Amino acid sequence: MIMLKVESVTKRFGGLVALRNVSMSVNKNEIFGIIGPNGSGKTTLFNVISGVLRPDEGKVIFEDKDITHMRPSDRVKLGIARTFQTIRVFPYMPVYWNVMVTASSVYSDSRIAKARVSWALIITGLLGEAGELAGKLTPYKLKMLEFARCLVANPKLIMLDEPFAGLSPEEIERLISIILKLRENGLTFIIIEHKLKYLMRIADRIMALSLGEKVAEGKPDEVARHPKVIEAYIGVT
Amino acid sequence: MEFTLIKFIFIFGVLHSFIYLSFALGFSLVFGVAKIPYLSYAGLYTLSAYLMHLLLTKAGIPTIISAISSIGAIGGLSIVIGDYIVKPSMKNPLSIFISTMTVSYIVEEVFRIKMGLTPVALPALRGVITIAGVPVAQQWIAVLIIGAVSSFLVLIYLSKTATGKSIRAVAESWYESMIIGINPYKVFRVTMLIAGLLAGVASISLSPLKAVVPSMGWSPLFVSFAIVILGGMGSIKGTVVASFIYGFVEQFVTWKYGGAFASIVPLALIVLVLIFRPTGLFGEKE
Amino acid sequence: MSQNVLIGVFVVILVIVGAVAYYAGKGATTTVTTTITQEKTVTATQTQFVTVTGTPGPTTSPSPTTTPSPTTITQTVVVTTPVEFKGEVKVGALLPLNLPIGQLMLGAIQMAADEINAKGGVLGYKVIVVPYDTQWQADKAAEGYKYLAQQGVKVVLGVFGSHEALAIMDLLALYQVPVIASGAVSDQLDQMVLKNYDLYKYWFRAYVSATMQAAATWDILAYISKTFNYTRYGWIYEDLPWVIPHAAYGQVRSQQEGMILAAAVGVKTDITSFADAFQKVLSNGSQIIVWQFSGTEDYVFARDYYDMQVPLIALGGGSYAMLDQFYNQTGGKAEGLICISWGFPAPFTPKTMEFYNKFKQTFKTEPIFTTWYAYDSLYIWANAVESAGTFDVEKVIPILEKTVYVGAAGVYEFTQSHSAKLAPDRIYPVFFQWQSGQRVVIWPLNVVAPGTKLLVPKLEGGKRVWVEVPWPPK
Amino acid sequence: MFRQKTVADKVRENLLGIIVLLILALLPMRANDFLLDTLVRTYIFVILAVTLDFFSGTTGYLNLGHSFIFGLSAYLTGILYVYLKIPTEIAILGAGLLGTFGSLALLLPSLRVRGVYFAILSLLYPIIFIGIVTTQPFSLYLGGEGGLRIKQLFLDIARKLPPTERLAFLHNAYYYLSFILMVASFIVLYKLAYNEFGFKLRSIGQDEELSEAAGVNTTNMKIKGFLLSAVFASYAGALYAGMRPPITVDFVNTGSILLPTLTAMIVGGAGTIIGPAIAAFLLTLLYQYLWGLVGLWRTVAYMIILLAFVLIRPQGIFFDIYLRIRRLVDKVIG
Repeated sequence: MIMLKVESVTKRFGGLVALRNVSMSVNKNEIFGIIGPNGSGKTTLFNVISGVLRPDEGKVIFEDKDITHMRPSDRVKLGIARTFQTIRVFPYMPVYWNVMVTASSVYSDSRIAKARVSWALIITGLLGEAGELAGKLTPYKLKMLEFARCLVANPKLIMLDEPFAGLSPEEIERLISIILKLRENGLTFIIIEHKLKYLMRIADRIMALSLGEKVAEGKPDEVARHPKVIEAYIGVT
Repeated sequence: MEFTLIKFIFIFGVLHSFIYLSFALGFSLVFGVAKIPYLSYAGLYTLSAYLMHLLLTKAGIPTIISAISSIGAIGGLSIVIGDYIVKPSMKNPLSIFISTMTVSYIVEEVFRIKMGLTPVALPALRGVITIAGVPVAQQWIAVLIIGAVSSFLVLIYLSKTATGKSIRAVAESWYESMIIGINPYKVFRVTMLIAGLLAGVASISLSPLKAVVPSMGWSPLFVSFAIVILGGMGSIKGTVVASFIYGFVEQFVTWKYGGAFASIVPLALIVLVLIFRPTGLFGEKE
Repeated sequence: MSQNVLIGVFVVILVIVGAVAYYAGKGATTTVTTTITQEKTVTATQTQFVTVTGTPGPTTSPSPTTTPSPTTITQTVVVTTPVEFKGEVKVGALLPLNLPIGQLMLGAIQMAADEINAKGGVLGYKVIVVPYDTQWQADKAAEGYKYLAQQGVKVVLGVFGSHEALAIMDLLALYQVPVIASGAVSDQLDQMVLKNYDLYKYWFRAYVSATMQAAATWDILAYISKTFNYTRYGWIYEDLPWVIPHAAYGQVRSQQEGMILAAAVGVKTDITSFADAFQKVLSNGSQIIVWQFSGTEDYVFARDYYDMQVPLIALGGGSYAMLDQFYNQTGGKAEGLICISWGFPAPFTPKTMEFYNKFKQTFKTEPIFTTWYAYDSLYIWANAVESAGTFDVEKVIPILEKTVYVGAAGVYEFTQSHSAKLAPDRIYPVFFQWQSGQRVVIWPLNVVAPGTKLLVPKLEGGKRVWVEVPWPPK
Repeated sequence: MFRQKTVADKVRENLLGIIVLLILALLPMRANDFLLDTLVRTYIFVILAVTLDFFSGTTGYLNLGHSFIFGLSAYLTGILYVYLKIPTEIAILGAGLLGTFGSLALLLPSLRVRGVYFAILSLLYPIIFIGIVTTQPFSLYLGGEGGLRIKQLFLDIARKLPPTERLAFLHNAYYYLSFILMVASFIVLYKLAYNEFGFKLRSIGQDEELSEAAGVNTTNMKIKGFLLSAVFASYAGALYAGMRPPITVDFVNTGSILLPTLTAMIVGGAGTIIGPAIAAFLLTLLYQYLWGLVGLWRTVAYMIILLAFVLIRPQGIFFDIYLRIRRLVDKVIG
């Protein structure tokens, strides 16, 4: 069944068109990859889906509910969690509270929230740093922190913006294993990634954007072979 | 009657606009460039007036020289304040409110204790000239000219010279300017100097219009705040436009509804403007 | 590191406080007497403060202000004139010492205290002035009154602001320390005394109420208007609450005098131009101008009065227009202005010039208006106590009510509402006109010097010329 | 991390605070009236500092209109008493509530205006308020020259008492009222500031967009946080108006109300609640007693000291000192 539907979304910044009439649909429990060169509108699409930006035209539908004009925070409560391309945390707050802020706004019962937080911290291996200021963490831990923040929101859909960027192969493997495990437990992922060889491995379907337009969608290998994609990606893969 | 009304509003609108421009501009530079509320401005404003008075009476230096020297002194002092009071407290933007404010209070109190018993008056041009049937004191004209010239010079400086351009670059974005190789602190000091000089000029040209009292610095400060916010931080153009809007609105209200409301209405106006344009008239959007 | 920082902080604080205190103490010797009393307080209180902190017994008052600051100064006086005192009696001075007027009034009170002590004090007790700084705030004034009462002062002087007075009114009956205010012109106070005598009988005002101030201004306004058949007057006033009584009184009196308020223009304290005010007044056909300010508007007013060549008599009052240096400060533009002055250097009473000269050579400035009354207020109380033969409030008050005291500012006699009586032979303001740098008294008529001329402006070809009219007119 | 705390733990943790509060609570037995008076004002400023810090220190929305809230409810008290003939005791209760809602006028811009713009915008509110209050015709109804005169709190009761007890009664009543309000506001806001609520506010202060994307309804939180800070501030205003009539513009005055508060917040360490509380307490007393030390030079000395504080520790010094002392105490009691 379809979980998220984006219907012919257009987003303009002044003169320049960041997204032109993009449509996509993500099925439940699949890993959906988005590729494309820089400035192709991937992140803009994320912002539209997560509600940071409002589209000029088109709709965003999540589980048959139109959420185009919903606050980001309400979307989180619906189960859409995301990370940012450049790592963003609350630097002057302890790791625990970075995660707890989200948990406590999703769960009204603080005991459940706390339990959920400790669960997320264990999965991401941050339990040790729970008390430290987030600003002091290493890049990998920071990514994990962002990831944990997604997890505590009891998400149905997790959107990762370049999760593998700046990580060593081992760290990437660790992250992938976590993602796959979570996917087994029924979560859905949308992943923006430049490191195609990893994305190809885990993604079920991939959409390619170029200059704000959808150029291809389908199975990873099909998309990889698609001429437009290669043209757009000259020298990238 | 209506015609005289318009005539008066126009003439005094222009006069006041230039007054406001002359002290809002310097403030706008600091506020826009370093993004710091430079509350010492009030202190500098008061200090330069008293300094000139002391030079005149105690040292008996001729008017022009004492005026210039006090302006220069204030400019230097402004740099010192920037280096030893503003910069150390930059770690926490909130602290700048306090550290710069203390300077103003210290100046005010010292003069209140030492020579606050009665106001002092600076020498003014006594003559009167008539513009379109409206008598205007020559001091007003002096203020107009000085304000216009100093503002003009500053604007030229900002738009033509390299340092001036860099100031505006910093005003746009502190970090990017650092990337393209401008040293923000050098720019910052230049800005402080200009701000100090402008404060001195404004004070010394304006004080003869009224009496010199220790607390004279605050209302220019507040007006500058209002104008800079109305025009939009870091936008020199905004400041110029805003000070004219402020001047004319204030004069209009004064003539139409009396001076009592003249100090309220422009501020209320600014509240409205900000609610509809959260970054002022010419301020850049986040 | 931060350890050192924190230690550093406290060292810095101590150094700074010490330095400031030391400097203040040193500066005192060179500066004028009030400051001496002030700064001597410093040295005195420091020790006091130390002892207090040293033995933190809450029973001993924690406030370093406790030290009766002026002891030092009075002692110095005592040294010169050996007088045997039975003991000490404290009087409070509740003043906004952050304002010039407050400092001047404190100086005047201190001056009176020194003189009294030099003559042997009150009932043989040495008078000690305990100042308290209200910072021009009502709440601090209330605290100050309680504090002074606690210090055992027998009377509280000063009380300049109406809001300060209203803040302490309800405390009077609780503490039963009388107040002889100089200032605090609000008519509410008089009402209260009349309405509820038992609660508020401790309140006296050695000055007049706002209505009486207005009345005095109206007397001369009416007289001049009658003389020159003016019927329309323009009112330029500082739009702050204190003028409200004047407006109210003006409405009533103008009907009695058959005059019409042609234009009323309110201005703010930080005004830069009176062009609009004069324009309105003139365009509404006013024949005479009344002006009332409390700030520094005087200077701007005088300037524009000349620049606009306003061809109307302008009478009224400000804070500084009555001072001797005003004429020169405005570069002679004050010519022709008629100003009210609630104390004036002219031999009205034997004490007037004596006080004026002494005050001026001490403070290098003239006594501003309520300064005169602050000086007298201590004498009024001292005399009442002397004739009562006791400090007991209940005995002193009846005597105060009957008192007729000849002071520096005039002759004091308290009305039903415990306010000084306004009359040419009691307390009455002087109106003078600036004539080529001289202050020529023109009102009240009984003190006008023979051969006085009144300058009346007249328009001749756009220029204003002054026509000399013999005064008082036949 | 989730171990339930025993009562003993709690006592040990808060030993310092408990001791201090006990001392303050027992003070009236020994202290003289003047000290009590000073402390009453001090407590009011502690409340103001804590409330300002709770909203501005955490969310970074610098509310320079705090004195507007304070003065608004003070004036409302006066209006209720003078024009609706409501006795002071009840007027205070009403005015606190009305003032809280009135303060929303100040908040609503904050939903769009950010950063320094909000600071200046909020600063305009008290200035405009003063302008209106002192200008005819409004000044006719809002107190005229002496300010709005209301009957002091509990004055009637005091007058019924025998003369010997009156003063003691009034002083203790005022002292404990302000003391209780201070303690209540401090405890409530302190607790909130260090649980989910407070950290949500902090998250807004550190990255508003992220905080929204992380599931915090920022608008909602800002309103809640502001109202919480406003309710205590306006009750402080109403209470102080009841204790120190008449009501004048001093209640709104930026110089006399906002300045000490803001200073306390910054020197105390913004967002820490307890730092500003300590700072407000000490600085108010310092200013009071500097008079005895340096007389007329008090303001100068005070400002120099502030400058020293800020230059040495821009992040606020009193919180660090507090932590230090607290660690010491913890060591002592093991």
